[in-house]
Amino acid sequence: MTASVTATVITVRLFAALREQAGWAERRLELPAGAPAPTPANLWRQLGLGETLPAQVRVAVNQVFASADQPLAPGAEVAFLPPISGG
Amino acid sequence: MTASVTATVITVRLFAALREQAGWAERRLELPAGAPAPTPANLWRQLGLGETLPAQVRVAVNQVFASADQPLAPGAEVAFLPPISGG
Amino acid sequence: MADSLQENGALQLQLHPEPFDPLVVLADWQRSLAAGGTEPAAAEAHFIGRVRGITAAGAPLEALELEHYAGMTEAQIARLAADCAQRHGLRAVRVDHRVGRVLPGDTIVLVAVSADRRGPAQRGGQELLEALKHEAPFWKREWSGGVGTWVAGNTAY
Amino acid sequence: MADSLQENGALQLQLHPEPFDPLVVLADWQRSLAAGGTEPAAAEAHFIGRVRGITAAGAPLEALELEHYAGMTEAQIARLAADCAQRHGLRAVRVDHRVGRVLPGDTIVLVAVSADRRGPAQRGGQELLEALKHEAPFWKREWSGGVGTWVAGNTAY
Repeated sequence: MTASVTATVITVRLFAALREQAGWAERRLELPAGAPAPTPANLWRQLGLGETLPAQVRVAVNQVFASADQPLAPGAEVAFLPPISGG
Repeated sequence: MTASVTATVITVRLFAALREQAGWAERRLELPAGAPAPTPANLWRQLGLGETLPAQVRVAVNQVFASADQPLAPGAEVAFLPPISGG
Repeated sequence: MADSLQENGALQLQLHPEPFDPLVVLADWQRSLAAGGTEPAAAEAHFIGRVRGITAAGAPLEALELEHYAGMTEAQIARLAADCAQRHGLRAVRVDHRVGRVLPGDTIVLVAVSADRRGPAQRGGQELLEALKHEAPFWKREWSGGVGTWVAGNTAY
Repeated sequence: MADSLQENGALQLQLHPEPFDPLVVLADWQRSLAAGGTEPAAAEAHFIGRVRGITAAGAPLEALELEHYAGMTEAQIARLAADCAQRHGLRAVRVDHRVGRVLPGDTIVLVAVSADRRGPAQRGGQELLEALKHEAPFWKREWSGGVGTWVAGNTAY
């Protein structure tokens, strides 16, 4: 019966240099029910990570690379990934 | 003092299908001293291996790939190599 | 795709928090493929990458720290391997990658593929390594003189 | 060139009249390079070729017979390896090749190279394998149904 029961919950994760610059690794956002679905690009600004998402930062939604402009479904896990350097 | 002491000795070797077609693997030729130096192409015909050396047969002189038209020095080892199929 | 490759045993993937010996991994992999009862593949290509003793800036490297995105990294490697296997007609793929603190000289990555011909094995292995370097979520931090520096991008091919 | 590569231990070459295990060879090679005291190379590429169970014509293969030109084959491989090492800046090269009667599934060739970067290691190993296939004196005869047939040329890349 409370607002939080039907709130849209989104988990945001940061990695490597982005995590260290922001000072946090994971946030759980509760957005008011009925509000328009946020996009990763919205959240980037909303969380104070910067004005616009830099081109070299990639987005994953539910652990798959995704567009920064796709509306997020409730329960989504969004990750912002700095340039990859593996192998 | 005999002719053979100063004769030009050339060893000819055949491999794989060429060896089997000819029925021999190695011949030691003694060419008269003072005769013009033979080339691998000359020897191919002289040994009855064929009229002209086929394009796909490669020549090695002293175990290094060589031209079929180079004059052979005394003591040379000439090999006729059918198409390579290694690895 | 990723699922089918992993289900039929054609993709083996492991992330290692501790040092691993790539030749031991390869021996296990070959044994497990042979246990499947099929004839050994006519062509097998391997690549081993090791940590250099110097940083990108040329200073002595103490260690490399490798961060990954647990869950996504594995899933993404499986997708990349499945795509590559399909494109090149690979028979089997093995990928091993270090995570955590890795010392100079340690193996950081092993990519092994098998195929019916040498071209697909070599090209497939090469392509999968490039895909891992650019599309699998790993991040390197170089430690030198007690200071850690995140590496932006990869070394030249 | 060939001499200097072999003298400083950067080329190891062996022809095997009996079956060999490529991973055992690789372990020996890595140990011998490590014994030199230098840091392990950042990049290592291997290729293993095995005998197929069917002939070029599609019949079941009993065995492959591999003839070579003792002396020239070794010298020629050393020259090819030295050229390739120089062109790609390879640190070390290892080549193993079977001769004689080789059974389906047996390893026929191993080419391993090390370098400071992945591109040279992969390209160098690939190029050396092609060079061996076309420029090192080996001849294959396929035995099937008791009949031996000389193979003209190589399988498609």
